[in-house]
Amino acid sequence: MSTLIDVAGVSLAFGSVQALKDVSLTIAEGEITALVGDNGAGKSTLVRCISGIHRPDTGTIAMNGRELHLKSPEDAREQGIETVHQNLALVEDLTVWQNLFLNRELVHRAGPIAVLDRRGMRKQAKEMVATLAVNVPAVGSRVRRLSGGQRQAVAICRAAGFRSELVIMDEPTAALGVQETARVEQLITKLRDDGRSVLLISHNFDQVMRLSDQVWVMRAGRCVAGRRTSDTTGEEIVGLITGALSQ
Amino acid sequence: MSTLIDVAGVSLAFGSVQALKDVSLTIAEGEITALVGDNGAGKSTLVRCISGIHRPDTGTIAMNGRELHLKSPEDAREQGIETVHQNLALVEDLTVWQNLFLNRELVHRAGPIAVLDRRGMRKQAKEMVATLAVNVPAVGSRVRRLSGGQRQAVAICRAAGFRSELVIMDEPTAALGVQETARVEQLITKLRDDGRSVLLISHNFDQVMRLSDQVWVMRAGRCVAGRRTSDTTGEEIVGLITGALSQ
Amino acid sequence: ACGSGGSSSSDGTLKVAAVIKGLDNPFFQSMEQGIKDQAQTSGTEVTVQAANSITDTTGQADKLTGLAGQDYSCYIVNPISGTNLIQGMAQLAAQKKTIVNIDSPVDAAAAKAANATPATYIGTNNVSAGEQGGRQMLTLLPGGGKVAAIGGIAGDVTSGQRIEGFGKAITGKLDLVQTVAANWERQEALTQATNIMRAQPDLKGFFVANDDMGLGVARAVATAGKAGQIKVISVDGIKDALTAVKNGELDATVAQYPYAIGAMGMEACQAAAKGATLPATVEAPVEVVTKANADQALAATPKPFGTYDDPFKTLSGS
Amino acid sequence: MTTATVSEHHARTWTSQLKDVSFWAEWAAAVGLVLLVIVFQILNPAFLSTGNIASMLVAAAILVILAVGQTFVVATGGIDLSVASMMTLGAVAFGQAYANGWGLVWSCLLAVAVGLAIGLVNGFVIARGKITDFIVTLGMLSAASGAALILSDGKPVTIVNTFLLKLSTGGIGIFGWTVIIAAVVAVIAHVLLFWTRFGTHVLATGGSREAATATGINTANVKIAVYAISGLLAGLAAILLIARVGAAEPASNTSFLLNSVAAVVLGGVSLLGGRATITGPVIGALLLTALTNGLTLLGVSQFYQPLAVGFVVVLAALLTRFQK
Amino acid sequence: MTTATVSEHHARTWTSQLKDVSFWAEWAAAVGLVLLVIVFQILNPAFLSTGNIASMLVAAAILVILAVGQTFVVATGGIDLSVASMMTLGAVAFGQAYANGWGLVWSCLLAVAVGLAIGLVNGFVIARGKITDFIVTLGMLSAASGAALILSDGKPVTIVNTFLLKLSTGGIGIFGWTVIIAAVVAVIAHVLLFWTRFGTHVLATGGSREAATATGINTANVKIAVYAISGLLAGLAAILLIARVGAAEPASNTSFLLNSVAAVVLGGVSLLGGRATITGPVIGALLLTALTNGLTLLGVSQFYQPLAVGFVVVLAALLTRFQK
Ligand SMILES: Nc1ncnc2c1ncn2[C@@H]1O[C@H](COP(=O)(O)OP(=O)(O)OP(=O)(O)O)[C@@H](O)[C@H]1O
Ligand SMILES: Nc1ncnc2c1ncn2[C@@H]1O[C@H](COP(=O)(O)OP(=O)(O)OP(=O)(O)O)[C@@H](O)[C@H]1O
Ligand SMILES: O[C@@H]1[C@H](O)[C@H](O)CO[C@H]1O
Ligand SMILES: [Mg+2]
Ligand SMILES: [Mg+2]
Repeated sequence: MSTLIDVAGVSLAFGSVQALKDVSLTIAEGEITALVGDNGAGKSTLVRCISGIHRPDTGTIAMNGRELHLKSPEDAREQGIETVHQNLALVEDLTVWQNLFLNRELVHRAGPIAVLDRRGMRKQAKEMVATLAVNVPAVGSRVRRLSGGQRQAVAICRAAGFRSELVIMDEPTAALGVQETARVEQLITKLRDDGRSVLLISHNFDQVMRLSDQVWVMRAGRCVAGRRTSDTTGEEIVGLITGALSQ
Repeated sequence: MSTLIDVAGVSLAFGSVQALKDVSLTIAEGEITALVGDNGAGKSTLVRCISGIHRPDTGTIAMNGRELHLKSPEDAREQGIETVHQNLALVEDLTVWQNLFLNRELVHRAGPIAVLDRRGMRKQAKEMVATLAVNVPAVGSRVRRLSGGQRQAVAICRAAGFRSELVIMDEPTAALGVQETARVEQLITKLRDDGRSVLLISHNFDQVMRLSDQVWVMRAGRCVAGRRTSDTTGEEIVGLITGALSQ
Repeated sequence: ACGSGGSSSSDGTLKVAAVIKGLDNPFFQSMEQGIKDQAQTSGTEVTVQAANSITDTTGQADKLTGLAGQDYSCYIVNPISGTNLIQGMAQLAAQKKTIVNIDSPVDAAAAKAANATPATYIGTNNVSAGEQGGRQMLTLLPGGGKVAAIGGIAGDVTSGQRIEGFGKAITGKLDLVQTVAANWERQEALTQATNIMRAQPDLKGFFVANDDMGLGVARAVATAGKAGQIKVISVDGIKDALTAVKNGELDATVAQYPYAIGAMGMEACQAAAKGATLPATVEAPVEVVTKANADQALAATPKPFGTYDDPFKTLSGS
Repeated sequence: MTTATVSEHHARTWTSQLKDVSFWAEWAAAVGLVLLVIVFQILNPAFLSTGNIASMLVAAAILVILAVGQTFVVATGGIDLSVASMMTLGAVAFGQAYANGWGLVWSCLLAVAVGLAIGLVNGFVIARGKITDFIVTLGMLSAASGAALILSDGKPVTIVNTFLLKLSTGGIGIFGWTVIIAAVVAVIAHVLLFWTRFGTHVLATGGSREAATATGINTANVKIAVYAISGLLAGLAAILLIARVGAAEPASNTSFLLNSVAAVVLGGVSLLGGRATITGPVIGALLLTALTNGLTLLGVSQFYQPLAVGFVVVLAALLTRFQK
Repeated sequence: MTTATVSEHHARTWTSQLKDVSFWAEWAAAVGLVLLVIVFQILNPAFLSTGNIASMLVAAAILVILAVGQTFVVATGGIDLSVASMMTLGAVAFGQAYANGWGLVWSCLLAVAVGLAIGLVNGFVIARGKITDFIVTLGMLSAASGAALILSDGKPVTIVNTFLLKLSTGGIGIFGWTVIIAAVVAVIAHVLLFWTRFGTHVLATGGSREAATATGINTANVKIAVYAISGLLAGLAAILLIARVGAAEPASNTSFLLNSVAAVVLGGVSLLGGRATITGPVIGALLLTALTNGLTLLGVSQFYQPLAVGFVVVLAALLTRFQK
């Protein structure tokens, strides 16, 4: 497997909080890579670096061997990186379909004029949501009115729904019910089967062990270990996370 | 065990969405009661009714046999009901200690004048947080700067930290790491041991089966079944949630 | 009271500070022009400051207090209200500086209480300006009828006095059916005049508290197709209004001469510096300009076209 | 059957819409306007005469245009306190150009260009300098009026031009040309807001700047664009103002500022951003204009007018109280 | 050792504070004021004469009091557009009472009571009627000025009272009595905001009304209370205004409105609510006052002053740009 993303020596501080300390890890093409660690270990911060929200203080992030200089999330999306953020990043006052197609809107084009294809977007949105959610929310209703899990489903649909090379999911199933979790896990496997890469952040070890090909462990801002999933056990991972074991 | 909370025939609609349909269930004193169900089943809505945020359209909620007429969350807190909401309900711009003591502030009193005991609150807050979180956030830092799990820990501390009869936790461990989850589970058990009652909403069946004494199942706004945990299995619960099995 | 502290600055030139009303009305530009032109004739150094708007009472007070600490020997003040500059004036009086009050009078009782009575007051009598407008309206509407008045900001004293004078002059002969406030704004006056013409289809005339608004009203009348049928008279005598009178868009304007007022204010300072005793009150000239004398007025503007009594000419010896 | 699908089904039926409170909230300004019209019409039958309707519409045209610009800004969670001063400066620039023989077309273009330029400056300072909208546009309010005073030397310029005269007096039926211009602006704005990607991005920026940024929307550019729109429309409004009063003046026009924001809020647009309509603010502007017109028509004393205006504004807002 | 504990440790050391951008943001208004003072002092040495300092402080006193009231409102995410009109109405009520022989004490109490009453009405309509703050206080701005006009019949009442005269001219050293009153108000407000439960609840309400409600805080009452405070302080400011201008007038005092909000925002208080200081707005008010004073002192032409004010306001805000 060739390396898709290569994070090398990334550090980032917020004021006096050093959230990332010299983090290096790789994401292989066509694999599911898991990232685990305690609360506050720096996982989401690393995700935000890869998806263009934060810029590292030092260190580099390369994709397919070429160094990325992500100045904004727009850059990351253009490179084919889609993200489901932990805080969801949905616009509460927009409808489900508007959120799904945000900055990816379908348009009818007539010369220089591009008019939104509202009907087309509604229709596609309905199909996308139906594959994931059990209690399907109306795609015309505002996100503000959805339950915790319904929102999560919308965010996942958005990230998976578009042709992208890497899909990052920051605790995608945290708010999901059994059935929905199963569907998302299916979706993640399907993404890999389609040849796309997935970076999965999860506190659920069963899930990590079941789905992932590679696991990276973070502790207090550092990436302290990496294992092939097939070569490790849940216990070892827990030991690495807590620091009871070391590299 | 005597009944602490008795929810009888509660219905609630948001515009044309019927979120709760004739829900009846009980919470016994000194027990851990679990509430499970798919995303959008109505669990959080029911919690918001019991904690005084929503008022049911019809039906009653009684505590110790006396009907409650909760007009606001303040009423609920006065009755001894503390809640960890799914959306956390922390004030991002306030510090950790301010959030912990919100509307429960410690004061130095001098006649009619009551001045905040900032130092006392800081000190106690530090102790409270240390019991739950692994990467302890500074109690003086604003909640805005905390990671997902750190926030969750703060919210749980707040609900558990004060003398209350019923602690409601809406998916308390969803964002938590392994160690933190273990600590919260300990805390929940300890609450029961102290004779307090807990209402636990969770999508984690292992957790539910391990901790709870009684399980209620919701589906599409209805409470479709109730079981003593000792008399049921994870498979039965899943069947009830999906509707494969019925009451 | 004072008027004796006419000390000059070290190098011998007289230094004068003036605080006048608003910025956004040409009326005050003429006033400033008068002050400056007169200062130039005798090499007087002058600073002119103005409030941000015609309602900025405290802002104007701040400007006077800002200037009060400096070494000017004479202060020309045109207060927005009767009392808003009292505090600064008290400061000046305590330093024995000369205060010359122009255009709008300082409230006499308040000035006395603060021990800061100005050396002289030069300005138009707004009630009488209104009366002159009223008399002119009577000659335009000999057959009687309904008229309406459009004022500045509701509650503004100058505007109130003009309308009061107008009302006095027409009582018993014309019917003043409505008074509205148009904030000294041309657009607002236009809108309100349009509304009034709807409410009073048989209206015969408008009296407007200043020219800027008067031009808006004249436009409303023209747009409604009632030019000539409804008479419009306003107050001030700014250049555009004089032109409008000449062209028949405006029927008359009661012209005051801010230029003369400003110039006389400066003369008063110069006279005081020479140790002269100033007269307590000097009434500034007011002339009714109609089509008949519009050319004359235009030719002379910003100076008055008629002759007027200027007691300071002799006092300052210029 | 899930609860949510039920909702979508319902949304289609007309009767259930009437029962939905949020339906009323969206149309609160319209309901308020209708009530106001009924009351005034009962008290004075001249209110709904075609003549009076025509003049109310003309009087509202400038406010409508400013309110539309303000709507875009407010939809992003901003506020443009400089609308009125941009209009003033645009008007003064027109006046100077016209007086210097630039001719009508170039003078008009200059007015619009000046508005646009100032709007761009506002947007640029806000978006790139990361300074609160309120402060930047408050500063610009002051700076633009200062510039207008300097440019005009504080004096009005009378503009005599037959084309502008026709613009302000002619029209089709009861609709004056300026009214038609305002209507066209409103329609274009509506299409822009609801039928283009840009419009969606405006609402997303206002709804959650963080979320919009995370989906790759360049929210800084969106901010700059909405202030540019507001400036451009203020420049257009300047031309209408000159046509209306026949002069270019450095007047402060403060009432236009407060009224433009009031029209937007009465129109049900949230000052927090993220939710907006164009019809709402347009109706809000009509409501405010009808209010002054009606009160004067009824001969309400000048001292009682502000009291009545305050009262009606709050009452009309009461109708929007069901809005989330 | 966890990252977070490191941060807390750092917060104690002075040098690291100086490196922290948010430290500078909190003190931006102060830095702006110091820079302004230095520039003016270089250009005109009379600027820092004790006489001029004293008169600047006196000129700032009313604005400081209004800005403190506005701060409480803004801290809850609201805005009080009626501060200036409440002050006007309070002043007019004072004038009428005094003219009718109520005597000084009762007239003062009336002014404060009127402000308090209107503030309560604002708060009540906003909190219970669930109407946007902006619209309610905009309506009140209009209604209160109307009431002031009606009550006074549009005429100012000259108040000649030696006590008030002393209040406005006397003092201790370079601190006039009104300055001392404003300082006392600011200190009390600071204690209220940071050392009482009420203050915490104000910030919580502004930070997240939902979260505050969930912890049982009665946010409606908090809203009512902050508007009451703003009204009460406007009533107090009315007395100072009368002392300053020597009369009770129905003037609109609009500049106080915009300046009070500007002082608050320059002071680093977020208009979104939830974060506030008292020192910030106080320094903001001083900055705005020093600005006009300095420009006048330098003899900057009246036409250039608004331009300069706009410029400096934006520049000062630039200093707060690091604030989150
Ligand atoms: N914007 C910020 N400002 C200051 N500190 C921050 C900021 N964002 C994150 N941090 C801090 O950085 C550290 C890492 O946070 P991060 O959100 O990356 O953790 P995480 O591994 O995703 O944890 P969780 O599992 O709880 O989501 C935490 O201590 C957090 O408080
Ligand atoms: N304020 C609201 N307005 C409209 N609909 C709402 C509102 N709150 C909840 N709903 C709807 O009510 C239903 C139940 O929502 P609720 O949040 O109670 O689900 P839940 O069981 O907690 O789900 P989850 O496990 O995803 O948190 C959902 O369909 C949701 O869309
Ligand atoms: O006398 C002046 C002018 O009439 C001006 O138009 C308004 O203010 C008054 O003081
Ligand atoms: Mg995280
Ligand atoms: Mg839920």
